[in-house]
Amino acid sequence: MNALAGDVTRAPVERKEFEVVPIDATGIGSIEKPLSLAERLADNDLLRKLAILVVLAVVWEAYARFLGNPLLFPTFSETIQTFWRELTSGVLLDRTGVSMQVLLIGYSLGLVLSAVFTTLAVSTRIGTDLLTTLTAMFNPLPAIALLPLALIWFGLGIPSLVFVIVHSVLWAVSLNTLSGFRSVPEVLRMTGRNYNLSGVRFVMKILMPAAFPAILAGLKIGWAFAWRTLIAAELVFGVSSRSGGLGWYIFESRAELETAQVFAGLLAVIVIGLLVESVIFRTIEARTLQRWGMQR
Amino acid sequence: MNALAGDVTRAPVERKEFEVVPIDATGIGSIEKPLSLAERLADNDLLRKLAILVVLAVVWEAYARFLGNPLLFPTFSETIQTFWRELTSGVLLDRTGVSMQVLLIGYSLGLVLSAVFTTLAVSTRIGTDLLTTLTAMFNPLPAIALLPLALIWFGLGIPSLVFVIVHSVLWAVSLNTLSGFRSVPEVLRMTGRNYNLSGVRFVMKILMPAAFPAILAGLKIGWAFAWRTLIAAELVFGVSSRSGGLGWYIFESRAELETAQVFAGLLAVIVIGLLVESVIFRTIEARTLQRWGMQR
Amino acid sequence: MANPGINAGVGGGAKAPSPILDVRGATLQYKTPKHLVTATYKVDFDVYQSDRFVLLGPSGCGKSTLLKAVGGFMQPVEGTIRVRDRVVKAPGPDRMMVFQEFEQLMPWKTILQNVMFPMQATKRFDRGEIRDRALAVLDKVKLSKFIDVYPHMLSGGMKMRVAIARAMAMEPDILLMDEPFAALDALTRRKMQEELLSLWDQTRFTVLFVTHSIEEAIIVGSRILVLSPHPGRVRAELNAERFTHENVDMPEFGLLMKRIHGLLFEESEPVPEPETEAVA
Amino acid sequence: MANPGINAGVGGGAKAPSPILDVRGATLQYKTPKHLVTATYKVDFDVYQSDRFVLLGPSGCGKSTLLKAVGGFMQPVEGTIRVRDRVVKAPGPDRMMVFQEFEQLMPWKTILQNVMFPMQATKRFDRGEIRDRALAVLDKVKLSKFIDVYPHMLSGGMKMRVAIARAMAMEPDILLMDEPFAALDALTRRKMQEELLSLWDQTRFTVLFVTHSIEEAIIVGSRILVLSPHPGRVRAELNAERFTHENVDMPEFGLLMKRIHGLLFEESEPVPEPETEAVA
Amino acid sequence: PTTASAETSDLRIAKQYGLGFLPLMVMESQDFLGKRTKEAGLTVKPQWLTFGGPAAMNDALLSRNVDIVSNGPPSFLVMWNRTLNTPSSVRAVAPLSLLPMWLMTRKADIKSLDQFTSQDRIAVTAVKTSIPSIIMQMWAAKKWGQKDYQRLDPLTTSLPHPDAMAALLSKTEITAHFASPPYQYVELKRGLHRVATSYELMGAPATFSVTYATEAFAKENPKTLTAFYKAMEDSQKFIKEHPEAAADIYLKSSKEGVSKAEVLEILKDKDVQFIMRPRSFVAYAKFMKDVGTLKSTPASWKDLFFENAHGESGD
Ligand SMILES: Nc1ncnc2c1ncn2[C@@H]1O[C@H](COP(=O)(O)OP(=O)(O)OP(=O)(O)O)[C@@H](O)[C@H]1O
Ligand SMILES: Nc1ncnc2c1ncn2[C@@H]1O[C@H](COP(=O)(O)OP(=O)(O)OP(=O)(O)O)[C@@H](O)[C@H]1O
Ligand SMILES: [Mg+2]
Ligand SMILES: [Mg+2]
Repeated sequence: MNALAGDVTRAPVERKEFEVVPIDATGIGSIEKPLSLAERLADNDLLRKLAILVVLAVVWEAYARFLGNPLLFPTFSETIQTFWRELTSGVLLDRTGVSMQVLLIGYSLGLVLSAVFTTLAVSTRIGTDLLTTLTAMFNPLPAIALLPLALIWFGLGIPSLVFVIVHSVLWAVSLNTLSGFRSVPEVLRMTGRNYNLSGVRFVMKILMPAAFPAILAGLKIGWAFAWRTLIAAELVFGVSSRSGGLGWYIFESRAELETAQVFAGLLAVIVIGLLVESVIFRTIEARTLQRWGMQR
Repeated sequence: MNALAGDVTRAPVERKEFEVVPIDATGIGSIEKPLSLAERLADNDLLRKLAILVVLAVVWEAYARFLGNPLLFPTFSETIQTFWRELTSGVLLDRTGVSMQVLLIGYSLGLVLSAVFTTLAVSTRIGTDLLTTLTAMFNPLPAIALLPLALIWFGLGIPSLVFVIVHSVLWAVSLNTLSGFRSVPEVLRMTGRNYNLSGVRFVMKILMPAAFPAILAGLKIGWAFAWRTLIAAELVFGVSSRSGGLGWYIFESRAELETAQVFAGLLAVIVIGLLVESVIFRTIEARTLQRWGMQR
Repeated sequence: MANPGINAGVGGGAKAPSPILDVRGATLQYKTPKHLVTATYKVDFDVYQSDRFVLLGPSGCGKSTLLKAVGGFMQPVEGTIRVRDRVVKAPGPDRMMVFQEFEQLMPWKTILQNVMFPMQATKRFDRGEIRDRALAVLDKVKLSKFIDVYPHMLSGGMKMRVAIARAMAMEPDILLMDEPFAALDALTRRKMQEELLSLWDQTRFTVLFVTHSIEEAIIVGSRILVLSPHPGRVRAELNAERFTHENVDMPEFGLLMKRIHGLLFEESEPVPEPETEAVA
Repeated sequence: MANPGINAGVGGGAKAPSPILDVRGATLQYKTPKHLVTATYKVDFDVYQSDRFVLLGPSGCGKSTLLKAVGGFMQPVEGTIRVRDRVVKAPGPDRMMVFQEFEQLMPWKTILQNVMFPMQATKRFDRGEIRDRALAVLDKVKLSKFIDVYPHMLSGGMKMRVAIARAMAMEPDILLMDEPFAALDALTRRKMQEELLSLWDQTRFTVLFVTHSIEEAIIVGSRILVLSPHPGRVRAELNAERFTHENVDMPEFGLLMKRIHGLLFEESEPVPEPETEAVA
Repeated sequence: PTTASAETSDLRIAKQYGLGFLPLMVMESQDFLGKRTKEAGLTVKPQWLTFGGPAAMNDALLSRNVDIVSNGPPSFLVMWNRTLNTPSSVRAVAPLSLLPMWLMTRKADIKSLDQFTSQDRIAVTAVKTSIPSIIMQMWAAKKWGQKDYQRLDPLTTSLPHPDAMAALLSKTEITAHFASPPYQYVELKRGLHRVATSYELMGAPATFSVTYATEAFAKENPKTLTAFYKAMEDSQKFIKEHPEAAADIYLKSSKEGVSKAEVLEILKDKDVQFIMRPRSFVAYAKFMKDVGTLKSTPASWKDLFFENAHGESGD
């Protein structure tokens, strides 16, 4: 049947039996293949990502020069120069500070609400229905849909922005969390219930850590959408002049056709995104998922 | 030590041994506890969700009446009337049709790209780095950041809208898919590699189905954000004559202070969201995750 | 009641104290979208204080399912399950479970934390005492060197030892064990069996033990419920109090093994075809 | 080479044909962020055509790790692993693995699809033939009634039988089995062992079999590699060709069992403390 | 892809919402452009695009996705100044309208702009960059000195006109709205009162919206541009002569919660003019240069316009 299968007529090879004392295994910790320099460099996460960033920057510069339309698409070097100028002049830091503050409030509030919602959702069936229905309804709604309610409830300014950010974070995180919760192994669930855990404690002590890979993915998406929403919302919702954040900075620069400033603002968004991803989320991953063997 | 632990001095209760012929077990399939009517009603998914929707509608109506400010927040009944009028006049259907078309193209393209990206990402380490870096960079970027490139590459109109939607879908879905891939059990991975699966085939035949819960969550989020982006983007990219989609309809109605029409437009978004969730995604879930025991 | 033959058997020990666990005509089913799978059918048995009660039966006969029902994770579609005269409605730490699957350990907790967790969660022990208890029980299963390691770094057998240590540390009223030693190597398995028996000697807790090894059933159990193949029904209930590791070579031990083997696998009487599956 | 004592032993069968699998001084390590865990240390052994080679050792001694390395999933930090004189670099269907974990089944495929999958994926068999082969092998493991069911609806033991059926259907050059029968009940286990032996009788494939049951090692194996406790090192290599189920009651069988037990658990000679862990 | 002899057959014109863009609506519906281009011996198929805001329109112009756009003078001036001496330099073709914007409030006691306190919020379409913002800055600079031109900025808040009107009428924290037609008329009807008009604050009537194109386009399509200029004259004349028809055209493409009578009333307002004469461009430019938004000012308003318009008496 199988070309490589053994010769049917032949018995296994005859060999003598033997017994030995297991060899000495002290100091075995030192056995490690040394890595070449190239391997060690390639092993460095930061270095590899930096290389990617450099390549992207070069592509940007080259393409922008080829286009030669700085009002529409400035070069990387021009953007960096502007970025640096605006950074050192303090403008960019100020604006980013304002945005970050709003963002953090909205993000944390969104997470808290999402925790409450998903806890309700896994505890009762009506909770599940409620969450899936609300998510399906509100998730596709753009921020302007909330404008009237925001105006009535919170007026203008930061509370309204926070409200919109909560809207953008809540559903994305809840959706991921719920789907994570639902794929927690049955045995682990049963273990938790065996210890009389239920309701909030069950969620906190069993479901949350067990579903952490999905939750973390949700947190990342939520974070990204909080940014997007904030920048869009600053335009829709009234910034009262001085208090504008990065979104307003970008809008203003656009209105003044300071395209390099627009891109400097976007660069700020990107830089923060990269920092958050490679510092905060990476650290969380290394401390949790990778340590627990829940992620390769 | 333990109050309920056995009496140390007492031996187990003595009992006689016995053997019996196992009782006849033919026709055991019929043993089923009959459900009460209430239980059966509560068991109906659609019915429960409908009940939730009715409650939400009542709350909306009551709150809007209490506010008495139809310019800002119309009642549910007024919205429904407008919705019906606009639906029967064909306007809403037309507009929705335009939006859906763009949406579907963008969404599918986003999924295809995301599949390509994540396949590359799991196949090579540089691919992983590239995807995580790009995601961290582009995910928080609002659509206006892409405007110049979209205009240069695709001009005005549908291709640009598609481009922006791809941007909104791609990163969210990729992020979820990648995190799903990474938490596929090691044994399953090894099984696949044992069968000489690698590259695309490995992703298609092992990782995709194994990570399906996370992927599905990503698809849902991607869908929602495609909607949000489309509605925002229609304003940015303008429309030629009367060809606008739902986003433009909402904008127009807003400019004309037809608040009820704005809400009718939003209602259309909600209705489609609910339909997609409870028909398409629900069916997919029932056919896959629930059948495979990968979700409760 | 449903099966007079069984009642006759149980009635033998006249004026016995009331049982801790009373399973009466329990039919357990899984509802799947397409099928209705009956795992056990009208099973009766009683477990008394300090019993080492073994559920023995071939693969797929519903042992795990029965254990889950006692644990409170499933409700019988017919019949009742009572613990100390109260109908079982939900899981609780008075019935600690050790599952067959390795996933029962929490990957995000170290071995020590895993063992400490149920004690902390249920608050059944003093805060100060918990760590020492956990260390002691981990020492018993020979994992003292691995207390700060995460489960994914252990071999399969070691994971199972952690799960057993965790349940033992809780000193539950009834310990429910689902083939806990199946993944252990011969020596560790024997050690664990002895450990269980010696722990039992100290506190005489009640244990409901699932296994498919006849030898293990006889060594560990004081009373053995033999189940028929799928769907699981009562085939016999036997005493095995006398046998431990020391008398594995006694002729009676061999005889009992042979008898159980016969009960399990030789269809001496014409039994109606048991594998009837209803397609819903 | 690293250990002259072992070379002397292997050298015994002079002018033997070249081995299919040649493991030489294999040291296998896990790198964790904090620890460097050595699973096996300088292990040598050869597997020849048609061997039923058993890796036997206590829990955590590195049996699974060694099997993974042969499977091509890990590279030794020291030493080499060769299959048919080619250094093992990657996994392949010439070395089919059956793992210890239930998760190896694909939850999204029915039992039949699971068994058919590797045959389809590797294109080692004709399209038309695949289904029949799968049905035949499923019949052998007594799962014909469950072919259209999804894995999550099976009991643990049944899942394992599916995994075994799947690997057997592929007729690989070397079958790598990691405690495949550990979760099976006594009868099924025996049946599976017999099945394996009878299949071997038909095609004389080569199998590398991990177990911690001495009895199973002797019954299944033609040659047994006994490993020391953690980290796994070679303790002995023994012949067991003569023994099958039929002669379990022979005195020689019992003697061999006793001998292996001694090798495994009695530290007759003063062996240096083996549990040295290096903290990186 | 056109040469001087073969001008583009695909003219893409971008318009916006609002009464200020009425001439373009009329031009589209009466096909004045088609008639004028045919006269010039061209076959032009105009393509009308609508945008939600000015920035996107500028981007579309820069990327050559539209040929002629319409915007407020400040947006145009920024564009003109930033593209000066570049391949994409722009100039204005023709003004569209001369409209006053009104500062409306629901606070009965406020009679002038300086009576707003820090408790008040004035809604403008875009803080700092929109026409009303700049007008208020100009007024503040005149009243309190150039240094203090931003004194009123903290009171402003950006909200699109419809939302601002809804907010104002709903008695939220918005107490005033610098509205454009027709919103201001609706608000007047709803009992709000006018604090000031843009004309008063600026000291002169000012152009509300203007069309512009790139010099490159003008060079390649001189006849088309002239035809467009003439079509604009036609449209403005049509509005003057047939206000009823113009009102119908307006209502067909946009309702904005007003009736035909109301539109007619607006069209008859003496402040509302659809004329080819550019007004207050230099004043805008000077102020914007003073506050640093522009880097240079035009020597004359004619620097801002293509030759077609140079016959007017602008300022
Ligand atoms: N979740 C489930 N859904 C549907 N059927 C199930 C499910 N779990 C188990 N079954 C079925 O119930 C029956 C009994 O399963 P159970 O796991 O209780 O067997 P077991 O006696 O524990 O077997 P083993 O010794 O192999 O673990 C089997 O026929 C199995 O197919
Ligand atoms: N992924 C891992 N990371 C770190 N250490 C590991 C990992 N897997 C196993 N080990 C360690 O390697 C050693 C050998 O493990 P292995 O799984 O090979 O043992 P085994 O002989 O198969 O045991 P068992 O019979 O219990 O399955 C153990 O000390 C274990 O702690
Ligand atoms: Mg079981
Ligand atoms: Mg192992």
